[in-house]
Parts: sequence; structure tokens; C-alpha cells
Amino acid sequence: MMLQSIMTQFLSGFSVVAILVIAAIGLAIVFGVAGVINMAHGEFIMVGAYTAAVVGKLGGNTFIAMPVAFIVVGLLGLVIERGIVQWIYDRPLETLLATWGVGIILQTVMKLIFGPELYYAGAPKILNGGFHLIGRLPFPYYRLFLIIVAALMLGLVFFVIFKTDFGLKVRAVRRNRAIAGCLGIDTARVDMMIFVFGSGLAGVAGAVLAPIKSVSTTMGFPYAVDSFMVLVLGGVGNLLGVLAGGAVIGEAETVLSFIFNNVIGQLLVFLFIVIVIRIVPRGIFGYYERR
Amino acid sequence: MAALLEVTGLTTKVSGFTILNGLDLSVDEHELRVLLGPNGAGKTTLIAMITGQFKPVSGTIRFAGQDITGWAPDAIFQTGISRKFQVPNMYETLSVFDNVMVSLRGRRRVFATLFQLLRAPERDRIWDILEFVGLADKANDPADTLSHGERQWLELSMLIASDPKLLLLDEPTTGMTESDKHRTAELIQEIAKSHTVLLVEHDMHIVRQIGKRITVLHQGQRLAEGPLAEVMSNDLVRQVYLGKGKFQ
Amino acid sequence: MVRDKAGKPAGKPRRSIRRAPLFPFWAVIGGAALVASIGAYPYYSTNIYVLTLLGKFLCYAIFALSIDLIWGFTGILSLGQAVYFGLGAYMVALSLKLNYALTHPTRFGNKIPDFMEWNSLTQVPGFMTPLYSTPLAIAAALVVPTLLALLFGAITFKRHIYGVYCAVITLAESLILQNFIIEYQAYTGGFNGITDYSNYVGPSVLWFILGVTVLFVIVARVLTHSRVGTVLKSIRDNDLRAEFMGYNVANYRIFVFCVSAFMAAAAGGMYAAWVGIISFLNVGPIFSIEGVIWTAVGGRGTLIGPVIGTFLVKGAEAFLSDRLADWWQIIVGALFILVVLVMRDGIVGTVMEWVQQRRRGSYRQILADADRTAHDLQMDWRTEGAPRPGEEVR
Amino acid sequence: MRTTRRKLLKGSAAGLAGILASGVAPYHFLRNIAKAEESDTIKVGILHSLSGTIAIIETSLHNAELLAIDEINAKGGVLGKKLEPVVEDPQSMVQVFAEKAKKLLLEDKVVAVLGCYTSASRQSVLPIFEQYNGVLLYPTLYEGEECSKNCFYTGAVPNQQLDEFVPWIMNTLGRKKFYLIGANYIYPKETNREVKALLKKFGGTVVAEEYSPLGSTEFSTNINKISASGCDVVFSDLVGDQVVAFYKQYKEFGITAKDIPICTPITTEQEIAAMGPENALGHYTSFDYFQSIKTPENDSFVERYKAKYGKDAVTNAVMECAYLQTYLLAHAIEKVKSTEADALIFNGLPGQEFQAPEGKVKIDEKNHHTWLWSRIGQANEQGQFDIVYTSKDWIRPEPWARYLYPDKQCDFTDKRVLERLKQPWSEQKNRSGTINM
Repeated sequence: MMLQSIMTQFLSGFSVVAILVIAAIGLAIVFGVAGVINMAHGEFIMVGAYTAAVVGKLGGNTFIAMPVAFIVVGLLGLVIERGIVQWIYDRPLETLLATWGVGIILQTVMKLIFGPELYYAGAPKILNGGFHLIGRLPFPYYRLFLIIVAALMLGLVFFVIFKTDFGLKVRAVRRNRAIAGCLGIDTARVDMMIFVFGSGLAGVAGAVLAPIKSVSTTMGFPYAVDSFMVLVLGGVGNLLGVLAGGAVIGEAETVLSFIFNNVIGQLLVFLFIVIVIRIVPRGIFGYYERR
Repeated sequence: MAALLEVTGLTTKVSGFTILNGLDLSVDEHELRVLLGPNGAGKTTLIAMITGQFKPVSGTIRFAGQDITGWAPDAIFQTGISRKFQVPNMYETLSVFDNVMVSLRGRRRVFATLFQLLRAPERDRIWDILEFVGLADKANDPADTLSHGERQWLELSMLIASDPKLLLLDEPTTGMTESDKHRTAELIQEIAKSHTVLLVEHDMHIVRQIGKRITVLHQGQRLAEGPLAEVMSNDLVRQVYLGKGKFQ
Repeated sequence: MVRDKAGKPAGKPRRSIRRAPLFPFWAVIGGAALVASIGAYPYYSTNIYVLTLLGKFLCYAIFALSIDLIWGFTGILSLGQAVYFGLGAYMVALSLKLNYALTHPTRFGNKIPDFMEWNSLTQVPGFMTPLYSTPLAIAAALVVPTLLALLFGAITFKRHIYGVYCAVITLAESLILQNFIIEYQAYTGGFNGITDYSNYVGPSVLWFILGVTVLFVIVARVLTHSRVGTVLKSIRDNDLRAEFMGYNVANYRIFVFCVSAFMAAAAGGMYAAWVGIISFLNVGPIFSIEGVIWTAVGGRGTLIGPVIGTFLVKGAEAFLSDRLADWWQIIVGALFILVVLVMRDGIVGTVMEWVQQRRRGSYRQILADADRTAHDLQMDWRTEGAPRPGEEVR
Repeated sequence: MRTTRRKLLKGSAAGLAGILASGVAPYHFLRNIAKAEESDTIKVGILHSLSGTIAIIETSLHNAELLAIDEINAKGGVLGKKLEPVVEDPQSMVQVFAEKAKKLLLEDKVVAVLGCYTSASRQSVLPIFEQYNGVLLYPTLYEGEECSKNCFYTGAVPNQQLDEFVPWIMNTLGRKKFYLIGANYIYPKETNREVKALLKKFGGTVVAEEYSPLGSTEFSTNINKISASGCDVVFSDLVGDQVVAFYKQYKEFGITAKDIPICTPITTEQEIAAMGPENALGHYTSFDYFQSIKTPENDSFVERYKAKYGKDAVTNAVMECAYLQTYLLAHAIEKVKSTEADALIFNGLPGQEFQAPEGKVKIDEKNHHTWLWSRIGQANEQGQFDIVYTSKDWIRPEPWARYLYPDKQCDFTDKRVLERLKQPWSEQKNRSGTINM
């Protein structure tokens, strides 16, 4: 019985991992490639969620909401990149402050537009219900959908970074900005594209997470925090890191929460992260600059 | 004469590539040794290894009788090795004077430097050094207002201030005008009178001007070693250089 | 760094160093005016509300100062500074609450803090009993956070973690503590925090806090002005160079981190005693980031800056936020962006920069900058992966 | 020599004077901003978070109170004066609550403050109200076990929500195996103590009791535990956006109200609107008020509220209390013809009655809490509640639930209490109206 439940737990753990990956991947490439700590990441997710809510109101569903959110938040990212971030790529710590300010503003503006109350975003009809795997609980289709989305997003990013011409430039810039610049790559443009791409992914995250979580102007920060945890643990600048970090945190947290309780679970995971940092400062798959 | 610096069988890989490959090198007390070699020969890496920036895969580095392989940079400094970077590297917002002051030889521990005052002899020494390199009348300007050449000299003067047994100078003349280069060469010769110097340089004019004993590196190994003329007449060296046309 | 106006006459005498006096005249005057204006308030008015605000702002100012010490002078941006502030505050608050409970029994007549009773504790846990004694409590409030800072510094800086990573990890640290406090509410008051104990508000206390503030500003000034200060600045500018000049960079970072933690803890302790309420918000990352913005607005790398910044931002918040409602949040957000994009050195810094610009021939500087950048670009691709000076530090 | 010294003294004295002058100057400015302009209005403080995490709920309370004030002023105000709301935004932070409360009492000199939502915020401001003898009206249902001279609790206490609810679950729904889940702070813990006491009395069992961290919105673990536990009803004290996430994921994992219904004293129409009716369908909530109540007062209340705040606006129990407590205050001021705190506390508010949307309510003469109705609603497709049970009569508030504390009660007419409260604030050792019988 207990064992069976833990297995079920392990399964739903996958969905939590998926959620973490979905939330973190946008930040991962922005942080990893453009070297920008985007503190407004959570708010980007929030905007994505609201987009989904609005699309829902207009009669669409999650599948429509995803591309829409990608475009909306992508454009938002474009504006912010052109307006603010592009001037401070060389000052990561200050980027952090500026984007935090952006976050505050986004929250307030959304509140002025949509009001303070919680918003509703439903899951598409097809994804209601679930299938029986083991245990007495069905495994919800929507969770499965989340896992698939996570996989697709990872795949998409992998493809863009490693298979496309743009990705080549990105990797060049990531390795050595100056050389890339000298070889005629428009590094500023690459940074911009990456920032927009990452923002778009954050938007998609918001769109797919909205149906199982609550949609409010203050929903962003926890996601941002989780994403940072994933990156710190998994390591920056390596997509495997996102997966690893997400997997460790997600599974550990769900299983531990089942054995003890949520808070103990969280604390243990936190402490684990700190220990890992102590051993491998740049994270499991961290990218080590030659210093 | 006892060798001050002794590198034996030094091998290192950086991100997969073998940079140094069983390199042997020994520098004697009060010697001015010039390291020559095409780009990617491993000159900068060698210096990085000696100063503890990278850990070697195998091989040992002995300095002044003790094995300093794998020590931390600050510990290695304490044994008397100072390094000049290829890109001038100093403290931008500090004044020229303070740059030198911070570099003065002395105790480096936190509570030792806490409230430690600048004594008259130290002050005079700083001024002497600044006048020696010709930065005295810019002593009060922040370092980031200096021109490139001046920055090179400032870093030189910082090294002098730290009064080491061995100076590692990594291309101290890069990006200088001819006249500046000449001046720098003179400075180096001046320094070499009282210190041991290991100079990385591939500007042949400089090498000719000051080069006594020369070591040529190629692909992480010692290609040739000896007086300037002898090395220059060495076929291998000619091949490596002329073949690749690496003169600047 | 400020220097006296009297530039050296052309040529002779050489060998003259222009260096700021330990306490520049204008700074002393300005500081005195500020101190007087705050200290004189109780004489001027009996308005308790503004009085409480003043005391609170002073504690915040010290907090901002402690952030400035590590960020402005050493280039470590900590988003977990509130941890040390909060720990100090909780120690003092707990002590006060315990003693208050002795004279004010709970609804069940127990002589334990109410939040312990809610969580069905019947007596004060043993490890907390030392807090009954005020001197021990004060000692704990100052020492415990400092030791934690030492531990944390050893973990991060010894491993060459700084810059962005340090920021993110300190953020994690303060989140851990925050969750911890919320979860173990039997000992910490949890989500409700600790409130309803006898706090100390009044002119004499205000002057005490004011005195401590002045003391810390002076200490910070001496510290940053001493040789150690110069070393710290050089580490901020170029830690690589400093390391190859024989400085154990990690130790210096740990040292200054502990000093600032100590200041933050002291501020927290006084805060708890003054306002009479403390909650998990005081250890959370958001409070830390608030402190960072006060510092940035006032001017980091200057010592009076954080104080001024704190009073401006918090003062505006106290008197305008209720009139501006949502727009206040937008203003705060805009402040972050503004400070980063336009006014990097904050208010004080900008003013001082302007003064210096007028002294130093700015034209020559522009030429030098252009020359240098040209060279560095040329250099950059020739050096295999050598870090750009100051990388990740500013 | 001497002259120079005297000069010096003069100079420094002048300098010091100058500094002092420069020092005090700003306070003219500050004072003028801080001081609220005099006028012939009665100032009422409104202290609800308009920003931050709790703004989600508190904004609606703020709205309801403003609506009531508008109506009162439209009817000619109180004592011939208009009520002037002084709005402060505590930003969902307890410290700011305390600070703003001080401002309202000391700067704006308000007659009374309508405010606070969480127990945390109430407890952060109570010491201030007690010290400066202000009046606080607190609209939220809360865990009880408290009574302060300076606070009037117009929300429900556990006995008004649970004493009828829990037995009803066991008898009418026939479900006896309870799974208690709540957010990890005082309100759920105290509420669950009451629930457990009731279960003990009526012979139900607690299968499990667990608390999730505030703000955590991932419940797959808990739901897995629930299904593994073999309970037949879930009793939830989750709050805020947790509620939404929990109901959504509960449905997602395929558990319906038929299998294991969720019963809660806290989920309002507002949260249901946020999670979508399909997710709440069939689950039960116990409240004194639902939007779907069919009384003329309520119909017009809902109508007026929508007229002011848009047709999508939903009303809920807490805001109804916020609304009615504003009227109770106005009537109290009318009654004692005074805005003096003690007059309101001892004569004005106690026993004050009002025909509220939920029916007739009154503040208890003794314990500063409010007589309310007890209703049970089942969520329907429209996101409203079908009222499946209504108490026969209004229910007396028991801040000290009699099943837990038979020997305790709260009575501000009791001699001992009055004795205690006569002492100056600083000497008071026990500031609550609680007495043991």
C-alpha cells in the first residue's frame, strides 16, 4: 500500500519536474546565454497566465493560448530588452535590480488592468480526466500533457541551440563574445533574440500552468524562485542542468513531502541545494569559465 | 648557480586540449630569460601554471627550493613570484599611487592590513618607483584615466613594488607604439639588474634589444634554448616561424 | 572617494598625494545637520507617529549601510542581508516577549508567549531560556548572525562564488530561513510573527539609535578609508589581480561580510525593540532587495548615501503611498530602473562625481577611455579566455 | 587670545544654532503633509491591503465598506456630518499594518478603524489600539479565543460555522471519517481543534490532519495521501489562492464531490469564480452569508454592489460582514451622539442591531462578537451556492467554544473585567475580557 502510494507519488513527481522545467527553461537560456538574471521572469509567467485567462474568456483553450502567450510575452520581452536590458548586459548585478523593478511595474500594471482578484483559466475539455496506471488514483491527462510540453520545450531549445544557424551564433557568443563580435556576428542582436525567445517560453509556461494553479498578479515570484533553484542546482548555461535540477528538486520534494510533509520536504531540498553548491559551486552541469 | 625556478615534465590540458606537453624549463637566479614562441605555443598557459591559476595534470614546479605545484595563487606570490598579465590588469577606480601602495611587499593577512598605516619609507619607495616608470605626475589620477601604455607601466611598477624574486612578464609591450616599446625594454633591463625575469615576448625587436638567453616553445614543448644568435640560426625554429610567418 | 579642492600647483612640489581627509569638512557639517535635525525632533514636536518613523528609518539606514559596505565597497551583492537583520531582530523580540509573558500571563494564565501556547507548548523550550537575560539576548543578537555570516562566507567565497551566483545563493539562504520561521511557529510566532511585547519608544531611545548610526557610519568610514579599505576596493575592481598580488581574496570578502552582518544584526535588534513587532518578512528576500534599492538610490560606495536614500524612499512611502495607491508601486519599480540606467551612483554619488568632473579635466579622460577601449578590444581576442578586468564584480 | 576664544565660542554657537534650525525646518513640511485637514466630517479609518498577496481578498472588503459609507452619507450621514473614509494601504505586511494603524489613530485621529483580514494583521494592530484606546471593527471569520476591549469582531467564530456544520456532515451526508487539511498557521489549527472536539462529541474520526506551507500551490502529494487515507470527507482550511489550486487539482485527479466531498468554512464565491464552477461543483461551504440568499435586503445589496463595482463583481460572506459592520458603527455613533472611544465601546456598539443582507444581526452585549446566522451551501454550476441548510435562529457567538473551554467566557460587563480595564494601560497585566467561571 505505502509502496504503491510512493510509486504513484513518484509518477506525479514527474509532472512536478515537468512544471519546474517548463517554468525554468525560459530563464535558463536567458541567464545561460545572454547572462541576464531576469528577476521579472516570474512576472513574465504571470502575464502568460493572464493571456491564457483572456484567451479562455474569448472562447479559446490552452492549445490556442500557448502560441498567443509566446507572442504576447515575447513582444513584452522585446520591449524590455530594447528599452532597458540592452544597455546593461555588462553589469549582471544591475540587470538583476532593473528587472526586479520591471517585475514590480508589471505586477501593478496587471492589477490596474485586471483588478486584484484571482482569475480563471480552464483546462481544455480533451485533457479532463485521466488514465489508471497504478494505485487507486488516475494519472490526469493534463499532467501527462505537461510532461509532453516540457519535453517539447526542451527539444525545441536543443534544436534551436544546436541545429540552427542562429544557435551556432548563440553558442559562439556564449563561448567568447569578443571573438564572435570580431567575426562579424551581431552579438547585440543575438542577445536580443535570446531574450525574446526566453521571454516567450516563460509566457508559454504561464499559459500551460494557469489551468492547474491559480492566476493572480502575485503568482509570479514563487515560480521565479523555483526556477532559480533549478538553475543554481542544475548549473547555468547547460540545458541538461535544467533537466537535472528540475528532476532532483521535483522528485525529492514530492517524495519527501509524502514521507514527511511539504515543509520538511522543502527545507530538506533547500539544504540539499546548499550542500551541492558547496561541492560544485557552478551546479551539477555548470559551465566553468577559465579563470 | 642554483636554479631559482625549475619546471619538470609539466603537462596540462585545458578544456580538452593539451596545451603543455611534458615541458622542462629552468631559470637561474638573476637571469633575464625570454620565452619565445608562436601563438598557442603555451607561453601564457605556462605562466598561468607557475602562478597557480591552473593545476597541472602532471609534472612539478619547484621555486626557490620548494615544490609549489598546485598551490593557491596568493600562496605562490608569497614565495616571491609576481605576474604581469597580457592585458594590463590593475584596479581601475584606485589612484595610480594607491595601485602601487596596495602592491607593496608586506603582510597580506586581513587583520595585518587592518589599520596598517603608510610609513614614510614606504611612501618614498612608491614615489621612487613611480618616477622610475615615469608616472609620478599622474600619481593622483584614477588608473582608468591612463592610456594603454601607461597602464602597462603602472602594472610593471606594481610588480616592482611587490619586490619579488621572480617577475613573469607576459608580453608587456603589446599594443604599444615603437617609442613606448623601446622605453619598456629599457625598464625591463633596469629591473633585470636586481631581479630574475621571465619575459614572454614575440616582438623580435624587443627580443634583440634585451634578449640574452632564449627559450623557444612550440606546441607545449621546448623547441630550442640558448643565446639569441644560436636560437635564431636553429633550422627548426626558422621553420616553425617563417613557415607560419608568425613575425609581427 | 572625495578629495580636497586644493589641486596641486603645476610642477613643484612633486610627491604630493591628494587624498580625502578621514572626515571631510563638508561631510562633517552635513552629517551634523542631519543628526541635529533628527535628534532635535523630540524637542520640536510631540508627534509620536513621526517619532516612531524616525527610529524605524534609522534602523533601516544602518541596514542599508551594511549592504553598502559589502556591495558598494566590495562588490558582493547579497539578496539575503535581511537574514542577519532578521536574526538579530528575532533574538531581541523573543527576549522581550519572554520577559513580557512573565508579567502578562496568557489567557490560560501561563507565563509563556502566546504563540507558544497556540502551538500547545506548555513551557518555554530549554534552548530559549538564556534569552531571559537581556545582556545574553543582546550578545546573541549580535554574535549569532555574525557567526552565521562567517559560516556562509566560508561556504561561498572560499569556493570563489560571487557576483550573480552569490546573489542567487544568498536569496536561497533567506528563503530557507523564512520558510523555517513560518514552519516552526511554536518557537518563532510563524506567519503571525512576534508582537504585543513592551517595546521601547522615546527620545532617549531615539538618541541611542541615532548614536549607534553615527558610530557605524564612522566605523565604516574608518574601515573603508584604511589600508584594508583600499585592498577591498582593489578586490572589487579586479579580484584576479589582487589574488596574484598575494591577497587571499576570500578572507577579505568573509571579513567584510561579517562586519556588515554585525551591523545589520545590531540594526535588527534595535528595530525589534523599537517597533514592537517582527515577522518573517524581516528575514525575507524582498526586504533585502528593498535595502538594496535604498542603497542604490542614495548612492552606493558612499557612506552617507544609504542613509539619505533610506530616508527619502521610506519617507516618501510613509507620506505618499496612501495618496498614490497603486502608482506608488510603479514609482518604486521605476526607481530601480532609473537608478540602474541613468543614475548609477545614486544621488550622493552623482553629486560627488559632478564635483570631481569639474576638478579633473574630463576631456583628457574621454580621450584616454577611447584609447583604452580600442586597445582592450584588440587585446581581448588574443588572450585565451583571460577574464576581462572586473568581470562579474560590478 | 581671550577675544579670539570668545569669537570662537560665538561662532560655534551661531553655527550650532544654524544647524539646529536647518534641522527642524523639514518638520514644518512633514507636519503639513501628515496633518489631515480639519473639516466638519467624521473620520473613519479603512485599513485593508490594496497591494501584495492578501489584496486579492481585502480589496473587496475595502470596496464593501466604501459602498456602505457612500450609502450612509447619501442618507445624510451621521449626526448631520458626513463620514469621511481615510484609506491606508498596509501592503499585506504586518509591520505596515501596525505602522498605518498608528498613523490612523495618532495622525488622522479617526473615530474608529474598519480593517484587517488575517489574524496576523489583527494581532499586529491590537496592541496599538489598546495602548491608544482606539476602536477596531474586524469583519473576518476567525479562530476566536480572543476578546479585546478595543476590538469588535463582526465575523463568525468557529461555533457559528462549525457547531451546526460538522454534525450536519455526519448526519445528513452520513460521512464520519474526516481528513483535515489546512494552511500552516493559527486559524486552521484552532479551527481544527474545534472540529476535533465536535467529532469527539458526535463520534466521528480524524483520519489525518496535515498543514501545507502558506502559498504552496502544488497539492498532488496531499491528494495522493487523501485517496490513500480511506477518508470519506475532506475538511479544508486552506486559504487564498491555495484554495483555487487545491480544488482544481482535486478535480484533476478525478475525485468528485460524490466520492469525497470537500467541506470548508472558508471557500467563498470569489474563489469559485477564480477556479471555475466545474472545479467546485458539489462541494460544501459553511457561512453566515451567501450571495444566493433570497431576502429583499440581500437582493438590493448585491444589486447596489454590482452597480458600483461592475456586473461581474461577486459578493461573499466576509465582505458582507465588512458592509454590515460599517452600518453598526454608524448607528452606534448615532446612538451615543459622540465620537469618543469609550462611549462607543461601552454604550454605542454593544447590543447594536442591524437588518443585514444575511438577516438580523447584533453585536453581543457582553463579548464584542456578533450574533450571526449559520448556513450551509453546496456549490452549483453557476458558481453560486445552493443553500442546503439554514439555522433556525441567529446563533450566539462563543469566542471560547464551549466544547473546548467549558469554563471560559468573555464578558465586558463583568466586574472583574471592568476592574482590570480601569487601570491605566501600562499597569494592565491582562487586557482581555476573558474570565474563568
